[in-house]
Amino acid sequence: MKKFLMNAGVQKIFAALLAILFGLAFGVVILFISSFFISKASYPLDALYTIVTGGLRFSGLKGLGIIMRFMSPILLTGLSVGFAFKTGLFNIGASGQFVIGGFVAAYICIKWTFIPLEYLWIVGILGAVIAGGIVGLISGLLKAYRNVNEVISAIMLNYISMITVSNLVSIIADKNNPSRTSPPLSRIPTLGLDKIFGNNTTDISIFIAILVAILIYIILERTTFGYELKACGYNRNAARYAGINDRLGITLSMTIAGALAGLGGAMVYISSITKVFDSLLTLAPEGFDGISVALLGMSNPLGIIFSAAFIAALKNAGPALSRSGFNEEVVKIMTAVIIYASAFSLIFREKLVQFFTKKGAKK
Amino acid sequence: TKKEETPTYELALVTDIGTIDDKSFNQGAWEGVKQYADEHDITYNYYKPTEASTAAYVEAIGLAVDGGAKVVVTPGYMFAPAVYEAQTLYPEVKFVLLDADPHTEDYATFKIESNVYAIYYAEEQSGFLAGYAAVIDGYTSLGFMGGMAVPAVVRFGHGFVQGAEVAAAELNVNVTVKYEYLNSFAPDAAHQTKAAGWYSEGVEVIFAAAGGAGLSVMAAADAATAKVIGVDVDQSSNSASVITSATKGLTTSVYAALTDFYANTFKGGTIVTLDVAKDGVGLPMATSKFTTFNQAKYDEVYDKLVAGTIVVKKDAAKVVDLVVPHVVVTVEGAE
Amino acid sequence: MNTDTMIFLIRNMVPFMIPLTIVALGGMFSERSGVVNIALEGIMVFGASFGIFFIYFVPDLMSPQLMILAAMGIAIISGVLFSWLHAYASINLKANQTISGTALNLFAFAFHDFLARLITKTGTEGVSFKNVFRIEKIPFFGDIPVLGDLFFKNVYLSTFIGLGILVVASFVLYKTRFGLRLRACGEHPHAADSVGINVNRMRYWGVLISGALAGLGGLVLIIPTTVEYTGTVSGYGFLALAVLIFGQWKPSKIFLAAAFFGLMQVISNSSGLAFFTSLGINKYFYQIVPYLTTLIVLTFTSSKSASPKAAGEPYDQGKR
Amino acid sequence: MEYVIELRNITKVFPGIIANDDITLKVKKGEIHALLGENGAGKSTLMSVLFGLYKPEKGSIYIKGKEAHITNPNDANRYGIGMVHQHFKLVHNFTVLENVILGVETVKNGTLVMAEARRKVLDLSKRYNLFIEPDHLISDISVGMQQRVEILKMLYKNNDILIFDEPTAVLTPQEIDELMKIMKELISEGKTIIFITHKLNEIKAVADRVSILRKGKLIDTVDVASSTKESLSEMMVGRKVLLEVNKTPAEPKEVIMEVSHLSMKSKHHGKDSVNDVSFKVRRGEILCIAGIEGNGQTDLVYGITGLQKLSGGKILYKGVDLATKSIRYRSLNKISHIPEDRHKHGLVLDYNLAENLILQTYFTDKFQKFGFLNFKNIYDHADKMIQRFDIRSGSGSHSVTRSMSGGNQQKAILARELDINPDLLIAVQPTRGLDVGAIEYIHKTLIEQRDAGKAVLLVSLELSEVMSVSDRILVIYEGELVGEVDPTKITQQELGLYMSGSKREKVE
Ligand SMILES: Nc1ncnc2c1ncn2[C@@H]1O[C@H](COP(=O)(O)OP(=O)(O)OP(=O)(O)O)[C@@H](O)[C@H]1O
Ligand SMILES: Nc1ncnc2c1ncn2[C@@H]1O[C@H](COP(=O)(O)OP(=O)(O)OP(=O)(O)O)[C@@H](O)[C@H]1O
Ligand SMILES: [Mg+2]
Ligand SMILES: [Mg+2]
Repeated sequence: MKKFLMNAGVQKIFAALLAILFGLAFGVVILFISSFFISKASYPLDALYTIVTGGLRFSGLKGLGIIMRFMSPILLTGLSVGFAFKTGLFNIGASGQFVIGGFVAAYICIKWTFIPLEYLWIVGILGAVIAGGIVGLISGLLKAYRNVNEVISAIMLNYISMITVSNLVSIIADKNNPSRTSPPLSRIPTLGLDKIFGNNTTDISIFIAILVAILIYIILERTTFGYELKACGYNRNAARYAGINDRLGITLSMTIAGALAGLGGAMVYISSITKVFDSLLTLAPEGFDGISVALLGMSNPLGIIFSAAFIAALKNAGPALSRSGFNEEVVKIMTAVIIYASAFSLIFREKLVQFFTKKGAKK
Repeated sequence: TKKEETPTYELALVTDIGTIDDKSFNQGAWEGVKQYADEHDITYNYYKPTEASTAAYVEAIGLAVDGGAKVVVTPGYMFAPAVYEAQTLYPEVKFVLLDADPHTEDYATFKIESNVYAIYYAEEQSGFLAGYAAVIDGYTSLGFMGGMAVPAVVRFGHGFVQGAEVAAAELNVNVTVKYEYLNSFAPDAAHQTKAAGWYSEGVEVIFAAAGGAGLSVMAAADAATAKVIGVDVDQSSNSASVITSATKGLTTSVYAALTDFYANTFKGGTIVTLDVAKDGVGLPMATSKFTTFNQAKYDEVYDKLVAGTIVVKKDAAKVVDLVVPHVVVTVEGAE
Repeated sequence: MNTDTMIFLIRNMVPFMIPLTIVALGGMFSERSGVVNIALEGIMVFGASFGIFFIYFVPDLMSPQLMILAAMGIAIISGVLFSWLHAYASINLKANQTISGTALNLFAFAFHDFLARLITKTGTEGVSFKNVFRIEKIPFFGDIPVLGDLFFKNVYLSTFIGLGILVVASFVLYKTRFGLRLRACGEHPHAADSVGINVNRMRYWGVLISGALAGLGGLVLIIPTTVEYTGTVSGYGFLALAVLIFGQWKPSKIFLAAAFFGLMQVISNSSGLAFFTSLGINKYFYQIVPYLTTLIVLTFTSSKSASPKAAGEPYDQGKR
Repeated sequence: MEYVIELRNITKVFPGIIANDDITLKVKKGEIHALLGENGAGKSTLMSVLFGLYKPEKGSIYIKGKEAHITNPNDANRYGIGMVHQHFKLVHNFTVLENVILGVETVKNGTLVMAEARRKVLDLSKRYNLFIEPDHLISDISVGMQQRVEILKMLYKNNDILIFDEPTAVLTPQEIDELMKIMKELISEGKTIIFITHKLNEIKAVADRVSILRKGKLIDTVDVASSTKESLSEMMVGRKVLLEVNKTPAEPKEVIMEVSHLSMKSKHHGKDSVNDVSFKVRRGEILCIAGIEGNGQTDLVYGITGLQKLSGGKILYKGVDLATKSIRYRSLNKISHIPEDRHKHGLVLDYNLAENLILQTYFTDKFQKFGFLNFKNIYDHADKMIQRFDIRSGSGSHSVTRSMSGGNQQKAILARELDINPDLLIAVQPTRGLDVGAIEYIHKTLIEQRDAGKAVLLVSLELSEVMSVSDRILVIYEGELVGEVDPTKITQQELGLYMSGSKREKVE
């Protein structure tokens, strides 16, 4: 038991769970206070129940299906941010990479009708990966060769990407409706999942995303390539000394991060979710959700799978909460508190270690 | 079980992109719901979809239905595919769809079930009245800032230009209109600067058909002591610079639809366009700040629209396709 | 380009430039003390919220200029309190500074909406206010030709306060004991520690000053540019971060960077002016101009980054 | 006898280790008291306790006979204690003056007043011959100068108990001499010095008494005059240590690397830091590049090892020009490099020991298959290396290298670089900051390499090392080779003349 608890991985999971508990507790406090202001509010604990189960409110598998489909894009942007973190970079540009990837995927699946429709979605996904990768590549090149802080280049590229897509929407817009995109002719297949989950938006994107997460985990932790990228991230000079091309490493890290976010874009824009580019000048929120997902998942690709599911469920619980008479913002506040509380994990783990070493010493 | 303790809401509104107080269709429709429900002591609530996608809209509708909604109000053309799905999914629930009628994602199939009441507004007439009034009132350098080239906003803009033309012809003056879509419905320093630029180059009044973004235009107008024309609802309370607002009867029409529902006369399966004849659009003359243009003038032109002596075109592809000899329209950016 | 256009550009830089300067200076204090603060955006939102709530709930109690001063005070205080959370996590808990920064950003957006809905009469997230704070003309100065038009007509108190903050910030950073110690903590905290400087306390000061300035900057950004606050500062916090990096963590350069960015923003939104339409350039390029030019300038100026060496690293006495 | 400092029964525990175990140390007024001990023996820790950086679990401190409560450097300062830390505590982008006044600034109406401080700094500088330029940035001055700035910081604060933690590890012989002079000067003014060093010569040269620490315990305090270097090192390590390097004359074989007309551009200024340098390295010899720090050695090595581009010239290694070849090419062709800066280049401090031990070989078949790392082999390999090179650390192959002591970090690098069985070993300052035991080991290893027919290119500032280990010496001065000498035929003094540029001859 002690050995189990002293394991770093186990401790991390405990720390994350503790953060979640803390966030939920804070949520109850907020609910409690606000119930004095809202005449029609139900009991805070009932509301909490709604929040926790809100994502799964539909009977059977339907709720699960809905969460799964909310989850895949933020799982991928989370991976994007987490992968960059692991290689010493902060990819705040997932938003721009996401929207460019999504746009290219949509463009391909609307316009490239010379490709058979049953394969077109695959081409769309590849296009998204490449396009998102190129946006990441720009940040990577600037960082590696011109020493431009990746945070600032990514912020700029977020805006450039958003404006670019907003201006390009008209080329894939529907003739009936100049501001709105046409629906993609080819979509990520559902392979019957829509029937299983009783929800016509559930498709295989979640499995693609989970596979990619596992792949990224393997790359980072098991391969020489991951070894090289992490070395560049931890100590660029030592990597160079070891004969690793550090500039290439940094460039590749950012490119892969961009490609992951770009793939996330495809998961949204060529799926049955049928989200349209509203051509408004707002940054894609999925990119910023990715930061939360990566942080809660402690940048571990496998952890990110679970944190993405959790954040997706919470997001989905927002509208449900408004049924309890409370502001749905409570859910967002709780998410913020959970992320904040995950900052305590270091202390928490230290205390745990201390506790057990002290106990051990006494024996 | 806990579920039973959760309150239910008989009337529901699902918001489109933007918030419930977007100074635009969400807010207008919501006020209709609220007014009716408060007056008749009926429970009501609104639901905000997690994102602007058909899937999320359908889900939010599902949530509303789950929460006991008998009538769901869905403002905005983005709801068309969602309501198309929901109308068969929830046949026992009534839908009030604003600015659209149900159709599939790809516009291939249009179908309205008996539980859906679809309302369009003749925004082009509202815009027309605003343009007409502004020019009669002596303004010759106008601006139009649309939130985004969505059908309703486009109709406002096209009507505005045509109204200016009719008035300009009447007075035999030349009028200029700067015309642009902001791609935003939210206030932002950028819009304020843009508007300030227009005002600095002589634009006297800007018709801001852009929801919350109009608030930034008002900020610019305040600073330049210039004027703004509001949109959708009476915006005179937002700023002294607002001379009038091109309204559409969101609140009243939703109120009316709910009244029908409780009187068992819900006009399911019909698509209406609320125009001047049906009191669906107009200018709030009581709060307008005109100098020359007056109630009599307003009634006169209003009657002409009702009678059909003036016809406002609403399906030009581009604003420059409208033939307006007295008005020079300069479009900025893509339409 | 005629003088009118020029005057327009310069005049309209101000609403961007002043808040960007103030907030970036805040970021400077934080990073110079060794704590990276990506929560600037959230703190702006938070500070603006309380400043605007104040204006919303107590209108007409005092003269407009007094009221705006009071609102600024409230924005500053709320910014300080909010940034305390960031300080606690990144200094006491030695947490990854991105974590609490991100959390604060998320929190601020949600919290504004939550609170606004709870306490405003309309029950909505938008809080409208009457902008009575503009000063038509400053006596005497307003009559100076050209300069008067540029800087002393239709101005806000915040412009002068912003410039004052710039001067004070440069002075504090370079000419005072506090500034010297603060900079030492951001460069080499162990060195500071070894001469008896309480690194954690200095870092607290750094973060709290950034909170004060970001809170103020949020309010200052909102007041002149809209008549209703909806709980967003449209990414200006992140742009301030960019200005900070662009300005090489130095007050004077931050001011220039903010001016550059402000000018680019104005140009970006002035595609409709006669001069710019006459150039016949597509609107798209105007839209991306602030971001693209920043990228290009950075490409050629970043080779020597002056970022505080220890910024972003929790201070660990035992680590050498 | 009155002691100015008494550390009584100090015990300081870190997780898993007792760094100081019931240590009692007494220092007389006006003496230079040396502290000697292996890497990790607890010297720095003990001094950090005295200076208020660490709080001991047990024990008390008496200053001038009275109990002192020192909980932070400010307290220490109040008791007149100053410390020059092993790793300098200087802010690189501050001026010398700013660094000196940091923490003890004079302020007037909230503004810094520098004029007075400047005057005092210049006075002190003159009095102790420190040659300080108050307005130079720390990043622009030499390591020796930085050292003097650290000393000035103490003098500025009127400290009369001065702690020097390994001040000489980074200094040139000339600078060391100067430092010794300064230390004596300080003593003559009645100040007291605690002096940590691994170099027995220095202890013999200046110290009055010496305390020896081993594994956290105080072994003894003895008079320097009555002890020999041998006895000291034996007390310190617990066994006899070979202080003289034992080696047979070299038998140079064929040329393995020929450097011709090599030039390097300086990173700091536009000029050449290495200018038209030519030399040959043969198998079976230890060739040493000697010189005072900052004369182009670093850039020369960067050029040869591929860390920086050449601005001219050729490096023929086994007949192939390395000028355009990658670093990977070099390591595949059996060139090893023990870098000067072990934290910057030598280690990925956040990787564990096992991962660091494969930094040059992770891509070989032994450690990967189809791009997948073979962890079993990696950890087996690490365990073997730990055994063979006696690398000590908290959790063996899983220790994060950041937490290892400098000496053991250095051993890890050495292990890694020797493991590839190099034909050419480039070793830059391989013994900097190591204890005598470790130095002995490294010197022995270098000679073994030579005797196995490998070539060794040694770059060192340490004159005694240069003289005792190398077979041939090239002296570098201002980027040029100014002399080639045979260590058996030259005195340290003469070598010093070459190094300072007073004597030069054409090389090849
Ligand atoms: N901050 C720390 N955290 C944990 N353990 C430490 C810390 N500092 C020192 N130690 C432990 O204390 C022991 C003594 O370290 P110390 O730095 O005093 O050695 P030293 O004698 O100065 O060695 P060196 O000659 O290498 O400088 C080390 O072996 C180490 O295990
Ligand atoms: N953060 C830390 N955590 C744990 N142990 C530490 C830490 N920092 C230092 N140590 C321990 O302190 C001891 C001495 O470390 P130190 O950094 O003084 O070595 P060093 O002085 O660089 O070595 P050298 O003097 O040989 O160059 C080591 O045994 C190391 O394990
Ligand atoms: Mg040491
Ligand atoms: Mg030490």
